[in-house]
Amino acid sequence: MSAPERDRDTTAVDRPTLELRGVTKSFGAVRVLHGVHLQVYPGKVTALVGDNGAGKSTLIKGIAGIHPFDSGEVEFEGEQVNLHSPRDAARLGIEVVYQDLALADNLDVVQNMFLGRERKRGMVLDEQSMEQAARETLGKLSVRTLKSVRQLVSSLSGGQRQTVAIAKAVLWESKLVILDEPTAALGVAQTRQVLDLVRRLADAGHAVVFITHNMVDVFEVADRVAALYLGRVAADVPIDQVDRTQVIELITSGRSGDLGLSAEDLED
Amino acid sequence: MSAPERDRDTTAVDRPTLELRGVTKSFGAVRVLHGVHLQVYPGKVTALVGDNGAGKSTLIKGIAGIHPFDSGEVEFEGEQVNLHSPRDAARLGIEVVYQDLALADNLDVVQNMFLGRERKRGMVLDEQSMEQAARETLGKLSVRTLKSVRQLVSSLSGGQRQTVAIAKAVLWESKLVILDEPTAALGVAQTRQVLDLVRRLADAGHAVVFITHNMVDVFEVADRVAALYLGRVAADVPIDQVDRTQVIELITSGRSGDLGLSAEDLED
Amino acid sequence: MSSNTLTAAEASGPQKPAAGFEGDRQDNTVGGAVRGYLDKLRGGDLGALPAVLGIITLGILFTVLRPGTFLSPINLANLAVQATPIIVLAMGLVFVLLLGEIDLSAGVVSGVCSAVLAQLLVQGGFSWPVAVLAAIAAGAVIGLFTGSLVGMVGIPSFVVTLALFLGWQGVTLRLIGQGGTVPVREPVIRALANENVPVTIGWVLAVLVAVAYAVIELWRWRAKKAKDLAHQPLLLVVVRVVLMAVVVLGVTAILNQDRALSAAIELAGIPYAIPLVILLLLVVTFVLSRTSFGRHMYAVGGNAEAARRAGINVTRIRVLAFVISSSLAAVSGILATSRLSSVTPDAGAGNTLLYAVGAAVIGGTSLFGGRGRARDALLGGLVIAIIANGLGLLGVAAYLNFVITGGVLLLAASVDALARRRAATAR
Amino acid sequence: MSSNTLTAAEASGPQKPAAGFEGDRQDNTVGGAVRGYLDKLRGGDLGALPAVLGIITLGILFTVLRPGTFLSPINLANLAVQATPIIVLAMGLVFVLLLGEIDLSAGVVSGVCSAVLAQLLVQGGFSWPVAVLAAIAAGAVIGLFTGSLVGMVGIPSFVVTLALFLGWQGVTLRLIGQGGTVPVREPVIRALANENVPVTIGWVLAVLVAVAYAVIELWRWRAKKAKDLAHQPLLLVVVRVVLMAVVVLGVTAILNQDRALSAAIELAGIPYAIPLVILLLLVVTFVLSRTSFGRHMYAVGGNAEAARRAGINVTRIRVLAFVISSSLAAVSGILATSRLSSVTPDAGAGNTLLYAVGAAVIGGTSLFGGRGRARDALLGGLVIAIIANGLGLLGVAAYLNFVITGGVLLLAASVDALARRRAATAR
Amino acid sequence: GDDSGGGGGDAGGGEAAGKVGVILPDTASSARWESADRPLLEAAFEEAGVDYDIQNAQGDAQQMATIAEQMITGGATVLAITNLDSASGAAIQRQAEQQGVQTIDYDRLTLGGESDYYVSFDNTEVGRLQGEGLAQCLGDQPANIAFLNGSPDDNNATLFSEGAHEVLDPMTQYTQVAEQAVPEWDNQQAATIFEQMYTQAGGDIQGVLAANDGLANAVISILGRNNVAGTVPVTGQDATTEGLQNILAGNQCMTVYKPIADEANALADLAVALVNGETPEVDGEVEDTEGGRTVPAVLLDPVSVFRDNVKQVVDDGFVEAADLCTGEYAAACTELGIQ
Ligand SMILES: Nc1ncnc2c1ncn2[C@@H]1O[C@H](COP(=O)(O)OP(=O)(O)OP(=O)(O)O)[C@@H](O)[C@H]1O
Ligand SMILES: Nc1ncnc2c1ncn2[C@@H]1O[C@H](COP(=O)(O)OP(=O)(O)OP(=O)(O)O)[C@@H](O)[C@H]1O
Ligand SMILES: [Mg+2]
Ligand SMILES: [Mg+2]
Repeated sequence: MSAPERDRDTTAVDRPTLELRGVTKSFGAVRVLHGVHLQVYPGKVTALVGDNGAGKSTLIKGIAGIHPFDSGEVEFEGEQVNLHSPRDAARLGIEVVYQDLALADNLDVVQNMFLGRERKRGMVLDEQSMEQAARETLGKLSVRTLKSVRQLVSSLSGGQRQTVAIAKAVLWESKLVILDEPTAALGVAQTRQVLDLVRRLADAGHAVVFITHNMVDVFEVADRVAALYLGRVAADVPIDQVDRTQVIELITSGRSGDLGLSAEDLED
Repeated sequence: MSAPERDRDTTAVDRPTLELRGVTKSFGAVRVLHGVHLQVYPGKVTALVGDNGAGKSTLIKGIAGIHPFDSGEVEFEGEQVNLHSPRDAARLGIEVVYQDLALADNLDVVQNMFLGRERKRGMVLDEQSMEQAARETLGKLSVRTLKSVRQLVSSLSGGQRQTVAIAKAVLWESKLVILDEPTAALGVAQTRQVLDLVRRLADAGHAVVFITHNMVDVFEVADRVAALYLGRVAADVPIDQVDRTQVIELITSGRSGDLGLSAEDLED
Repeated sequence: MSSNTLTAAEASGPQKPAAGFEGDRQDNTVGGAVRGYLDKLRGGDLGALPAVLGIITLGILFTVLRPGTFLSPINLANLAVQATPIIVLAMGLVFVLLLGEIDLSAGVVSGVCSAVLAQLLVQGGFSWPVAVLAAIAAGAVIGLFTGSLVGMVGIPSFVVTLALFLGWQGVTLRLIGQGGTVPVREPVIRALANENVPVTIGWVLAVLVAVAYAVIELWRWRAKKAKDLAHQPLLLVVVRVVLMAVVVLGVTAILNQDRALSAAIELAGIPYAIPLVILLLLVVTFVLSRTSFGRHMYAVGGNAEAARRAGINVTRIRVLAFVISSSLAAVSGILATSRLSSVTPDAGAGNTLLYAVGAAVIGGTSLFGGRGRARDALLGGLVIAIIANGLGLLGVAAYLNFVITGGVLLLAASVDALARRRAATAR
Repeated sequence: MSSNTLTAAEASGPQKPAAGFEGDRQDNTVGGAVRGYLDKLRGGDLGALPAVLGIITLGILFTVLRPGTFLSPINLANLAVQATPIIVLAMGLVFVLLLGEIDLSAGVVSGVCSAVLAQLLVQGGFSWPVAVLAAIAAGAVIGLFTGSLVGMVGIPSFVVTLALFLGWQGVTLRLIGQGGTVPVREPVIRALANENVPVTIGWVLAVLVAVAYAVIELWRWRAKKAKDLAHQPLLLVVVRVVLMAVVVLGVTAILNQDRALSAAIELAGIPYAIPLVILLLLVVTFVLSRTSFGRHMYAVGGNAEAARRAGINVTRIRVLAFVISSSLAAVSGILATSRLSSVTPDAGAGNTLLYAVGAAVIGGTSLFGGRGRARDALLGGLVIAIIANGLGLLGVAAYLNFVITGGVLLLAASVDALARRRAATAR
Repeated sequence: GDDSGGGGGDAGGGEAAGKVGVILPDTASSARWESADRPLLEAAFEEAGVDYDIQNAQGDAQQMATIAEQMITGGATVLAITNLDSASGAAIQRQAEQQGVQTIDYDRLTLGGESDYYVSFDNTEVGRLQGEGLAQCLGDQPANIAFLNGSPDDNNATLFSEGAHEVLDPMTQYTQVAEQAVPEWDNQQAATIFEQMYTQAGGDIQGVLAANDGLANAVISILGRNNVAGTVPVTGQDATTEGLQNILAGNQCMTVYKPIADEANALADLAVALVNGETPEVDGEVEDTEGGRTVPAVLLDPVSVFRDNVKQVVDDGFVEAADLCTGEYAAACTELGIQ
């Protein structure tokens, strides 16, 4: 609402909401992230792209505090922060839709959407208010086939689960919203809704990180694009400085023209 | 190999590999499939499309014997068959890549790929031969970031898991290969490989069912398209009789021009 | 919290608004409600049905075998009191099982707490409220210890509680002394399982419960109807209210009869333990189904990682589950002590724990976490107690007693399993 | 089966072939191998390390407390024999635990089978091979029954085996019945736990084992090197072979000493039970790691639905797991019988089962299924046996014995938990 | 282990004649309860033609309370219990008294209870006999002795041990080198415990006071492994077939035989008299120190059994010669005139 005009400016005017400096992460002997630098700006959609296994999900799980980074610095709104648990991230105002969703199968849609942040009246859960809010939010995401918001999520279709996870994340007015391949399982109409939603979130001033393998989506919705190649950032640039072919080259080989990683970057 | 030319003929010349007649399925009170008719031909790629929650996955899980249909007939290669367990399906030569993948997290990539059909020498597992075959097949699917085929699948990225599931299914020369949104989590190059693979499978005479929400993929790879709308088949036609807009209309509203379901079809 | 959400306008899309959810628009007629229940059953959600069926089957069986005695008021009163320690223990275990954990030490913890109670009363000469509070506090502290080892250190609960199962047995042995027993003659403690609520007070309580239930149910119905949310038909609500009144007043009527076997004495009224258990049942049900703590328990049990990612303090939930479980074990120990008026060094050892876990599972609680309710403990505990009660009336040889108990348990469990199975594969 | 796969050509794409898998191209130097092992540890795959650490810690503890006796040959021989019944029982349980199931009845099943053995020998007058086979067959049939209830009827294994825990106790009681115990004086059965392999034969066996191990290892190394597959450096293989030889021959040397406490008699040699356990260990290890049956067990335990979809007969696997578990329980029962030369009605009841499950878990087997090996039973069983053995040497009061056993068990488990935890969060 | 499961007569009716309820304690501490007491009592009640109901609490005091309630509900007018501990027994007896049911303590006195009669062997006396027996087998030589007591939570085990200590503690020629209680009377654990005692003592143990024949057998099997069985005297209790065989083979020094038939018959006589409304005659009485009362009692004497009076046990019909004199024991039986 606050930014009805879409400004795809080439330089970052604002202070980044999130800045990563040289973060690394290994699992046992497997080095997944090698010193990643990344900046995410308020009011902008940053598309995070990269090949399968490039480390995108690992990166955002680090930001979310699911598994802390091994080294490197994280700044949130200019202040250095420690992200050691999802609660740290939630406290700062980071909301994430995970690729592997993480819904509690034994709970219903409403219960999952408000998990950890239930509405209460006194001590008692305010089921009615939560049910209504859930139904509204889901309705806006074009889920027409969901029979009931009191269905267990274990009985949902792949796309329906995905939608619930997205709805859960956008319910909260978080400063930074990260979506890991949110449209992967979605139908045509639902994908449209999610792309619109992402745009609207950014326009309302939120910082958005959007992971996808779909180049059409990237060029439709993103303001900036960050390409990850084998756990290193090959480029982190405004969208209008690159075209589709370049992005694909960055993804598959880590280089495109003068953009990207040099051979010695890959040593370490 | 046997069919190097891609023949997108409008009429079905062959006997269908699989024919469903009026199959239905409910979960408790929820009616998911309402009398589905579907034909799948050898040497053809049938794209199965439909909105989220339309019943696509339920349909193919019925075919795979995961949860048997409530009523209706299933013919495989002209003979009526009962599909009561995945073993029934496997015995007939039906191989499925599930949307929810179903890999055993505590096993490694090779072990998962050969699960249920291990290669043996005498009584003893022939690990070396399996390892080599797995590495070959995976290599062809452009998984460049997989560190080791002896990695547990629990440590794989979303796309890597997807690739393992696909590789597992194509290892066997099955008459009917069904892929439920196989490219959802895949990168650009990997998606390319899978589409090529699907085409090659059909050209080698296999019947292929390919579920996707991506219209570009549908029109690139499919010979026929079947659209599911609220658990009913809105259309089951050769690809050249429809265009993109029509398919999207069929998905979202069950009708497009004279194709699709009438209002009374939807009563029941 | 509502200020924290996107407003409807912010989140709304350009396209047409809400659609679907036809399942939530429920059929408000009686037929619709009945159909809804049948659908739920067919969908595999059997709820309390298998345990209730088990209770009814066993009840009929024993009534046929011992027509004069099984359904006599005195036997029903006995049965109720016999069941209380196991029900309370199982109720505590539900919390632990909900998380997919196990507490093998719950039985012996109830023993340790009884020993604490007994020693404070007998050696320490404390008054009963002090001793009871101390026993429950001991339970809570023990639970805190167990929970910390499981939740913070991360040792599998099976191993922790196996170790503690042995350890606490030693402690009870030390407190009571080898081969000894501590008699507990404190009248209030003894009264719990051995005395009855005076007949008039019993009636007053029963009427109060029935009325309160009616008021709450009708009030809820009105509120829902006013907000135009899904609600049951009034007739069904009324039927439920009447049924509840009949059960409560009926049980009261039976227990308020004079059930003394010799004419010389009088023995009537509801045993004190029963209102205690009902109170616990209500509290636990409330906590599990209507508070966010309860919600978080289910979430952790269903998918601990999802719960963690949702910002739930999973460790805290784990620790609290053990604290509650052990505190209720202490209460169970107090009830058991009251029944025997004494504490022995092997209190709570043996099969106590297995029976309690069995009760919870037969009631419908899953050992894999995420599914369970307070009433599971009640119903399952009754099944187990009926088996012992009925076999006691039959009087068979020891080996047959083992075999029959096992067989009946198996039967009860297979009714359950087959019912669920049928439901799962049914159309 | 290979004819069933797409040929390489069919499956190959237009683009460049295989890449990646650099992790499989292993460092073939000694340093590389050591680094690889450390990486594995850091990655959280601790394998047998915690249990081994536990054994070493306990060993040092008790050696310090009882310097003269704990490490004496006679005590080591005692320890080995004391551990055998629990190790074998735990080995069977590994199969059940691998599937995420539990068998509470395994202990009493070992009791029933001992009773069968005893009655056939004593009342029936059968020869020992017949009796032993019948006892094991009884175990298998019992397992078939349990497995069918779990796998086919679908009752949760906890409830089934709880019911059977009671039921079989009754059966043992009935079988043993009059007289209370059945003495088993059959010399061969008695010899199992009480006699030793003649010293020379012991040496021959030990040398054979060491040589066989060396041959197999070197042969494998050569085969792998020839095929250019990942292989360890020769030096490491040689080190392993030498180490194995030292352990096998060392243990043999200790046990072949005369360990009699009185000078008048001679007592030397490896107790017969030890080669039996080692044989079982090898067989179970082979089945679990090198056959498709074993592979399927892991798959069902890891993700039963995935296994089902892969065409594995999940029911069959479940049933077989219980059959194997109960058969091994029978063997364990025979070993226990041999030790006492008699069978009592409460054989296998009490804490037997909990100790065996504890052994498997401490060894590294997961209660949630999908993780476990035969050697877990061996190592965990040794931990449990060392505790009892060491405490027996200390001779403390009964209550302290309980407390210390619990405490040591807890300690052993926390070493394990903390190590895993550190590994999980380490970089 | 007798399968006459019905509990005699038609228990369901609970008709006016009255009925005897007997609750036995367990199946683990000793085999006698199910294999001797139950059939003996059944036979006696059958013969007297009274209704009866005999059950076993399986070592669980809660269960004993439940059974007692069920028996009273089922119409029992006389209740005999072998308590698992005095306090829980007292609770049962109080409840019975409230309902006008007469109670008998069988084998164990319920201290602070309400029992009307007491029938028993003297448990401390059992311990004394064991102590004396061990001393007799050891003689006056200095010796190291070890105690293997019964379950630490079993009051009888405590009494046995007290009795034994009463005799052995003053005998200065003996050094008591080890003493352990065996949880749940578990024979396997007993074997391990003794094995470790023996190892710790460096094999320097010349006598073992084992609380019953099961524990004794565990001790003997360990001594056998060390090839010293027969040279170290071991005591026992219950005169089980196994124990007697061990005595015949010379591996066990003695056992304490409690002629259970006498005890059971005494109980049956008492109970039958009470059911029929007669006042039974008893010859003795015991002091209940805790309850400050005197209980009329039938007291029976336990008997020490050494190799030379094994025959007495067989002659009493307590064990069958056919069971005892199998294979290797036949010779000893012949020698001792057992048939
Ligand atoms: N727990 C783990 N242990 C070992 N390796 C891991 C673990 N988790 C991830 N990896 C490895 O880290 C790499 C990056 O994984 P990640 O999930 O971040 O990829 P991604 O960029 O999200 O890929 P995708 O597009 O397929 O989702 C992969 O090669 C994966 O195998
Ligand atoms: N076990 C179940 N119980 C109840 N309803 C179910 C169950 N499984 C599926 N459904 C419902 O059936 C409908 C069809 O689900 P299905 O998974 O077949 O959809 P789909 O076409 O594959 O959708 P998507 O594109 O999102 O994968 C959904 O509305 C879903 O909620
Ligand atoms: Mg990812
Ligand atoms: Mg789907």
